[in-house]
Amino acid sequence: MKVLYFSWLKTRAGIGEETVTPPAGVASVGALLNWLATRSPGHAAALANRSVVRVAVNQEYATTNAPVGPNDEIALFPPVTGG
Amino acid sequence: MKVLYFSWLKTRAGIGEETVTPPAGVASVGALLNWLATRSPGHAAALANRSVVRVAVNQEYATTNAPVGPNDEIALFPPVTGG
Amino acid sequence: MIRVQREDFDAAAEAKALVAGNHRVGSVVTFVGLVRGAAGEATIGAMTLEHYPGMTERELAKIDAEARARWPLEASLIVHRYGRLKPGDQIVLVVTASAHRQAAFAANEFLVDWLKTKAPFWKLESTAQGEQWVDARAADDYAAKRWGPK
Amino acid sequence: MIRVQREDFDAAAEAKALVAGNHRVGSVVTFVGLVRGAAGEATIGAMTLEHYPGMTERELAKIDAEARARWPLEASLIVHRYGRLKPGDQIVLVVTASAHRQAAFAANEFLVDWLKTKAPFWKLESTAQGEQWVDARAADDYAAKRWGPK
Repeated sequence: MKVLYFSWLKTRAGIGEETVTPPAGVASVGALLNWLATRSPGHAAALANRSVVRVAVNQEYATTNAPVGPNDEIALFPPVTGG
Repeated sequence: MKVLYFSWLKTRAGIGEETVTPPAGVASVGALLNWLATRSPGHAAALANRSVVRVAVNQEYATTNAPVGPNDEIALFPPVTGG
Repeated sequence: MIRVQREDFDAAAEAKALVAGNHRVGSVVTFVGLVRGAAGEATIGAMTLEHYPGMTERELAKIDAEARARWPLEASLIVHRYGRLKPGDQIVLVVTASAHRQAAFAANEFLVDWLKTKAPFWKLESTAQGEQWVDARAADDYAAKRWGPK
Repeated sequence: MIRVQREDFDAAAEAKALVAGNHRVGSVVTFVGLVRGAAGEATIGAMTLEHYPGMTERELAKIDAEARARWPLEASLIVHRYGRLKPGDQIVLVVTASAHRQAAFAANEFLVDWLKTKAPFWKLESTAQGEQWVDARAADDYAAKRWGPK
């Protein structure tokens, strides 16, 4: 599973992209965020305030209960500020 | 007094601009239109339907009861269609 | 700023010159009106725009001042052409620039709505059936009225 | 049509190419977003736009398709830049073309509102006080919501 971090989530997590293999029980976006937060203090800081973390699964916006699997590309980022 | 005609009022009146000297009693826009309509069949045709005749006195929109005098520039035209 | 001219205009060059060096501008909205190629069933060969020199400039300046009074604009520009035009030709340019997009969009729509009902221009369409003065559209009066009294 | 690019764009050339030869178009509305020179009290030296390659294009294409479904557009274009920009630089271009101005204006505002809340771009401002990621504006969410659910 590939995980991408953008904007200040990347800065806080200290990493822009990583390939992870979470335990078998981690099958939803919410469960994945909980698990990722345990990987380092930076990850924990990046994911501390879930209300400002947006998630995309395979480049589509996804909610907390959306399923995730080994071949998915998961992206985590704050609310967008383009335009 | 200078009178200008635009768009189809000019076509119907058969004239684009004329200098006129109406009788002394013709002192308002409405009275002027009534008097102008008597000048020729073309003038009468141009002014037959007053609801589609707009008037400007000295290049400002004016209503029927606005005063007019010898030194004024009066313009008569249909509703505008620019833009 | 307003301008009435026979010549064509370069919309981007006008917009760029209007905001050059003003770093408070975050949004620039540009409206360009073009001559369409058909009027109902009839194909338009050409379009002639008559206007009332002098009054046209006064009306456009008043409309422009009204927009500047209603919205916090950094800059605004109206350029309206007259004379003979062909389908696809540019007729009118309205540019509004503001720190935020809401003001730029609203002021631009206001200017276009108002100039269509206030500025003394008249369109004469030439088709295979002859020449025809374009009738004012009730929809334009309606669009202008939603902004309230001027 | 949508495009995501590092390079600058020529708004008028883009608009002109978009409607060239289409004589059904009567109104072309263009929005250009520029980098402003100040953020509150701080002077902005530069602005870096990060984005999510792949998802950005997908989201812009979806927004564009939604606008085409809601309004009778003859053409539409979104060009969004990324990378390092300076105050006064162009960030985003939205062009909408229609027979009538109401559709062109409404679709353009819709596109700008939606791309500001949907397209995965993030602004990093560089000021004398250092670098700062720009916070999302509640006003942008509010502006997007008035168009109803996507």
